[in-house]
Amino acid sequence: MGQQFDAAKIGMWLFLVTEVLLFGGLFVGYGIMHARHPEAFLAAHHHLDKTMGAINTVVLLISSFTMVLAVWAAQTSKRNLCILFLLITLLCAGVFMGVKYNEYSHKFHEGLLPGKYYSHQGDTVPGQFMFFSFYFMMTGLHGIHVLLGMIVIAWILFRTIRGDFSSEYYSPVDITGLYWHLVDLIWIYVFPLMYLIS
Amino acid sequence: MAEALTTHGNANAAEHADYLDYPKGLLSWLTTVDHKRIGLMYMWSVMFFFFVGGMFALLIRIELLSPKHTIMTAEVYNRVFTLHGAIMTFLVIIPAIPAALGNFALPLLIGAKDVAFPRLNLTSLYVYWAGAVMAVVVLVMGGVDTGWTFYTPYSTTTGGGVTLMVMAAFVLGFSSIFTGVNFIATIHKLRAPGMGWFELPLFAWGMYSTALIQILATPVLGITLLLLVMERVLGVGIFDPQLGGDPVLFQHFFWFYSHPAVYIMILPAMAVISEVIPTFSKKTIFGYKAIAFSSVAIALLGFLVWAHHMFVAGMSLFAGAIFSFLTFFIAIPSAIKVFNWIATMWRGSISLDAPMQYAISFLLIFTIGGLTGLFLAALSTDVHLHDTYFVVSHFHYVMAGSNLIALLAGIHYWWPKMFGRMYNETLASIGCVLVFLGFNATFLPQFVLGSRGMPRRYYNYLPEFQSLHVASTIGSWLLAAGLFLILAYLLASLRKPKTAVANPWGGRTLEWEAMSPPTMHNFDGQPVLKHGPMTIAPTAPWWAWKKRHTERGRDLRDVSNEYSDTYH
Amino acid sequence: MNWFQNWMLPKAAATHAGDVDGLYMFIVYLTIFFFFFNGALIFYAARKWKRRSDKEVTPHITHDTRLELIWSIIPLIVVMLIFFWGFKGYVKAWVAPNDSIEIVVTGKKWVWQFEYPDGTRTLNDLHVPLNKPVKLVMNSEDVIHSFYVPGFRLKRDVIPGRYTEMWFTATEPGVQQVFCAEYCGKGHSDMLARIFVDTPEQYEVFLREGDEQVRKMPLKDLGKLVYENKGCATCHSLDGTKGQGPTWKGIWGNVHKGTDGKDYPVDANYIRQSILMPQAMVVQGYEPIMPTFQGLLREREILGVVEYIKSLQ
Amino acid sequence: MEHTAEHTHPVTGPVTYAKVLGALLVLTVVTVYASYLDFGSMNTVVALLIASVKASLVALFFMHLRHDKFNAVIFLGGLLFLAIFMIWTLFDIGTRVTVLPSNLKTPVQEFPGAPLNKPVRPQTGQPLGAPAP
Ligand code: HEA
Ligand code: HEA
Ligand code: HEC
Ligand code: CUA
Ligand SMILES: [Cu+2]
Repeated sequence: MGQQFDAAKIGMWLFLVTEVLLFGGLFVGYGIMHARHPEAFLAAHHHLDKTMGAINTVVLLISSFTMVLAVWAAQTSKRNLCILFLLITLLCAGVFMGVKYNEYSHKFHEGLLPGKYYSHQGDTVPGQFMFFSFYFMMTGLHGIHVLLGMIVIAWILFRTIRGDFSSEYYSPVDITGLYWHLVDLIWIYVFPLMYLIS
Repeated sequence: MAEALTTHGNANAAEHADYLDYPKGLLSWLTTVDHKRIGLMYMWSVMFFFFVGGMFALLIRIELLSPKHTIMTAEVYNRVFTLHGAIMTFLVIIPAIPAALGNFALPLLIGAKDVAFPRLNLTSLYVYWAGAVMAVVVLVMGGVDTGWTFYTPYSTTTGGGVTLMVMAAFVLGFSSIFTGVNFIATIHKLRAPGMGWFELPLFAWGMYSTALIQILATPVLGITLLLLVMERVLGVGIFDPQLGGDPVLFQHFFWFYSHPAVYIMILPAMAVISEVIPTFSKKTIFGYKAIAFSSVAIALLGFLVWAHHMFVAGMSLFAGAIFSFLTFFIAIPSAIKVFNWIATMWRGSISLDAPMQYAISFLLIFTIGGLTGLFLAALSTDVHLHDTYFVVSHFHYVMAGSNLIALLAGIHYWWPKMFGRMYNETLASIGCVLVFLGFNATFLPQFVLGSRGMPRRYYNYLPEFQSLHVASTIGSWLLAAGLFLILAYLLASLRKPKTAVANPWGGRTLEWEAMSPPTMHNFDGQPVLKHGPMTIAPTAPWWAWKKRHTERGRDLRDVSNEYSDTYH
Repeated sequence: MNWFQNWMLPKAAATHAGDVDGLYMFIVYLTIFFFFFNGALIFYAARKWKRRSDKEVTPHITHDTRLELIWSIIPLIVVMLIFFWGFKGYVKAWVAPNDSIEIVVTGKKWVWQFEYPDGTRTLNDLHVPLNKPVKLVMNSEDVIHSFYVPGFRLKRDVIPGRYTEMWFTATEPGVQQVFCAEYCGKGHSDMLARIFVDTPEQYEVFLREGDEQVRKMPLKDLGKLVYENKGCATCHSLDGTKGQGPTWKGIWGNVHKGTDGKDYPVDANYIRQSILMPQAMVVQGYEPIMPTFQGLLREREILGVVEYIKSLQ
Repeated sequence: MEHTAEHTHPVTGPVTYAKVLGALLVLTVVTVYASYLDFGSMNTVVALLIASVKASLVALFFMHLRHDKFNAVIFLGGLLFLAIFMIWTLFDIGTRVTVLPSNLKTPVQEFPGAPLNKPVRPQTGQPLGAPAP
């Protein structure tokens, strides 16, 4: 068992590395385009709502916290606590997606769409559309990861209720946790880069 | 299966039947998690696409028999070379050795029952098939005409199935990542007891280095291709100068993956050669650590040099100098390997069986292929040679010449282990010579063509280039003849009875301790390494093992008894 | 061994090409050397230590640090030599001398357009003087192309949205072939151009009277070319519509009223004056915005415009 | 579950996690607050520094990298290669010199084809309809 558990963990970390590089490529692209058109990016980011971003950051941080508690609960065979924490994690993820939905619909409404669909009126600085290209690509890819995370957590929740895990065997909870923390970790960078440019 | 039962006289069929026979049925193959079966399915898929890509290559060569229209129009030609390049890289050569031979041989070599994540392994195969199906759909829909490099802004403005093709490459990337994750975990966790890092077979070192690249570089290809799709679908602007983007940035993104990817292609080839040469020289590998470390060094250095593909792409002088400088360092570990292999042969007991013939072809061809890389790594000569047939010839020497010949070496080496049958060795020698001569006849003229100024991806060309093109085309037919011959005798051997012995070549790595073909669980019990394969004394018994093509694989216990008795 | 180099490479035709060829041939010989060296070792070993019996015992040799060092350090020295050699040549071909003639090159699917300092434009034919530095400033209108002159050992990508630069001093009179070396679609392999390396006299003639094509062209066609290439089309229409300037259709022989109130018959002299000194007489209803083309149009080209306008009835 | 792991590393408890969460929340407030201050060109650097501290907390505590040397090496390795990607790309992008033809009067426009921008003639960067130079 031990060997299997360790291997699974290594496997997960290797996968997380690929995720880091996947998002990293996007960050590199963002960084270079930002450096090329600083005024456009600065002007465009004012359309984002810092409060919303901050709320989502807090929500994700809390969900990370409850996730790690869920792992701890599984590790110490506290099944009911584990269920509770997983539920809160899911709830937070739901709130996150809700806020995102709200933000997106707001942007759509104003014509702040990516690329050639950008139709916002009254821009003073040219090129603001590119900021939104990155905004949607980065938050979109991140959002997909949140959704996938929710599905996996729901599955883990189901298995916990079924009673699959104990201090003898909790590897799936553990690696799901790792994945979820990475999703949080990426948001920790997306937040200042998107919402807090100055 | 019946045969297996009688041979062993054992009631438990599942335990002792070989993996080819049990369980039976197509479904059992499609749902298997056995690394050997997955490896074989990969191998057949790769061979199929090699055939498809090769047919495109022959079409290219026929078209180039004369300037202008020979058998196709410019539009068709552009699609043909794009599909040739894309199929050969993404569907053939990247999975060829790691996913096909690696899956089959790696767990056996390190004495494991399977890879670390068998189900992930099967997933990777299905992901590969999904990508392959997408590529085939593109092919049927009329193809793409961007070249395998998908340079923007051409690729974002041209019509056709570019988006789907790019998605296919994206999906194939995941298959490659899964294989990489699996191999690293396998090598870390599933080595036979007693097998330290420096007792790992060099094949495993090669696979490990390859997996590093697969994990670190492939995701960047993923995001690059995603950005390309976004550019096409949404017009996000990052690569589009009309929208304030930078088309050359795409090339950085692309080559950050695709340069390391060329080492995804060559490291496994080197891994195979590092197994074949000592076995057929009956001698311990020379400079084990040097070879092992140079594999890792090549993998890591490979990440620092990507922009040597962009010396004339409007890069800054500073960047050009740095990338050129760093590129040259890769020549050192490559040189170390080549000379260590040759030193391994020194004072050995060399038998020129088919795998060894391929290995020697590899050495000669890789020397040319690698050294011609130096023309391209040097700034001033690359300015002249970039995007000419010189580059085409360089990369065929390393991809087709080195990698595929190493693949053939590996297939011939492990064929008896895979299927329990021997191929016709006379035909194998003829095939090897044909491939070697045909290959050089095809691609040597292209060096001259390129140096004289013939650009690549040219449908039409100046009449003065024709004679060399004709020579190259004739060479390609010789090469094709060789490959068809090889395919024929390999397939023919499958109709013979399973008579290969466990260790036909006198190899000294663990896979030869398993039966030919191995059982589902590879070994009876867990093999334990008392002495690393590299530290065993030259008097070790298997130097004296006979090739016994007639005898069905013996019981493992007999083999290991003989092994330990004689040795101690 | 000169035949060998002449077979491998086209004739060097620019100042720095010799250096490139030197390095090129050096690596060629290096490759040939290592091919035969390695080949010889392999075949020697395979013959000398061919397996004679299955009982053969081989010596147990694992490594030799001295040898490892030798075959790391020698290649290291060789490749560093190659790096510096290549770098030197690259830098030399990087910065153009200040006195070079600047020519603006525009690549588009699938033609090359050259614009000379005097505003002359040519398509797919570039004239340069012998032994004078020439700088090409290049830009693309659509996708990436690449300007490749094998005889000069030069190549540089031509990129949309950005200018790239390259320079040379041609040392061989005659014609140099230009290829497009970056894949750009259907016409990629036909996107060719020629560089005519002219002697000073030939170049003089070219500057004064245009290239051979222009010199031989019927006047009317030349006028059309001027209309398309010199920017007349931005202001003057051919179909009677009013642009920023008056149309050219049917004006020949008319009488036009100037802002000074006088009448001007549209004849050869009038057209010549309108081109060279547009402000001297401004047609009523138009702004005096037409720039002068003094020094930008050759005599024969002005005659061409006259003929062309004459033909537009 | 691996026994050795349980004995060598004590299971980190909820109290520690709560402290870490507290720190993360405080840092979030700090970074939002900092975005209203002006550090000149250091703005982004400050924001990224704070983000990195937060990320390290998550990785070290929530992801247990504190006790997991091996996987920490894997993860840092990944970051190293991301850094290589970024820096090596900047070798080019950051050191390019802009080349312009000497007779070009108007500079090349930045977003010639972008939405809400007038289309321009690509070669000279001038808006279409204006007289040629
Ligand atoms: C298997 C794949 C593979 C391998 C292994 C290599 C290996 C190398 N490649 Fe190649 N390369 C490609 C595949 C590969 N390449 C492809 C596909 C392209 C083109 C892609 C495209 O544009 O479509 C390309 C293009 C390419 C370019 C860009 C050319 C251009 O477009 O202008 C360059 C430039 O530096 C280059 C350099 C090198 C170098 C220095 C090595 C080195 O690793 C070689 C090292 C090996 C040796 C040096 C030989 C062994 C040593 C000895 C025998 C000892 C003696 C040695 C010395 C004295 C030095 N390659
Ligand atoms: C693995 C990579 C690989 C391989 C093996 C090959 C193999 C061959 N290639 Fe290819 N080639 C590329 C990768 C490869 N190529 C790439 C990446 C490009 C660039 C594309 C671009 O510009 O975008 C290219 C471009 C390219 C060009 C340049 C086109 C141009 O620029 O206009 C040419 C021209 O001659 C060519 C020819 C050939 C030939 C004759 C072979 C021959 O070696 C093929 C021989 C094979 C067969 C005849 C098939 C027979 C096979 C079987 C019967 C199956 C049996 C199986 C077993 C025995 C295992 N290739
Ligand atoms: C910037 C816009 C512009 C360009 C470019 C331009 N013109 Fe004109 N042109 C005018 C205007 C405005 C007038 C009318 C006012 C005037 O006569 O100056 C005019 C008048 C003329 C006339 C007199 C026509 C008449 O009806 O009386 C001729 C002939 C002429 N241009 C020739 C040329 C030629 C040849 C070129 C190109 C080599 C050229 N123009 C380029 C703006 C332009
Ligand atoms: Cu223009 Cu190729
Ligand atoms: Cu490369």
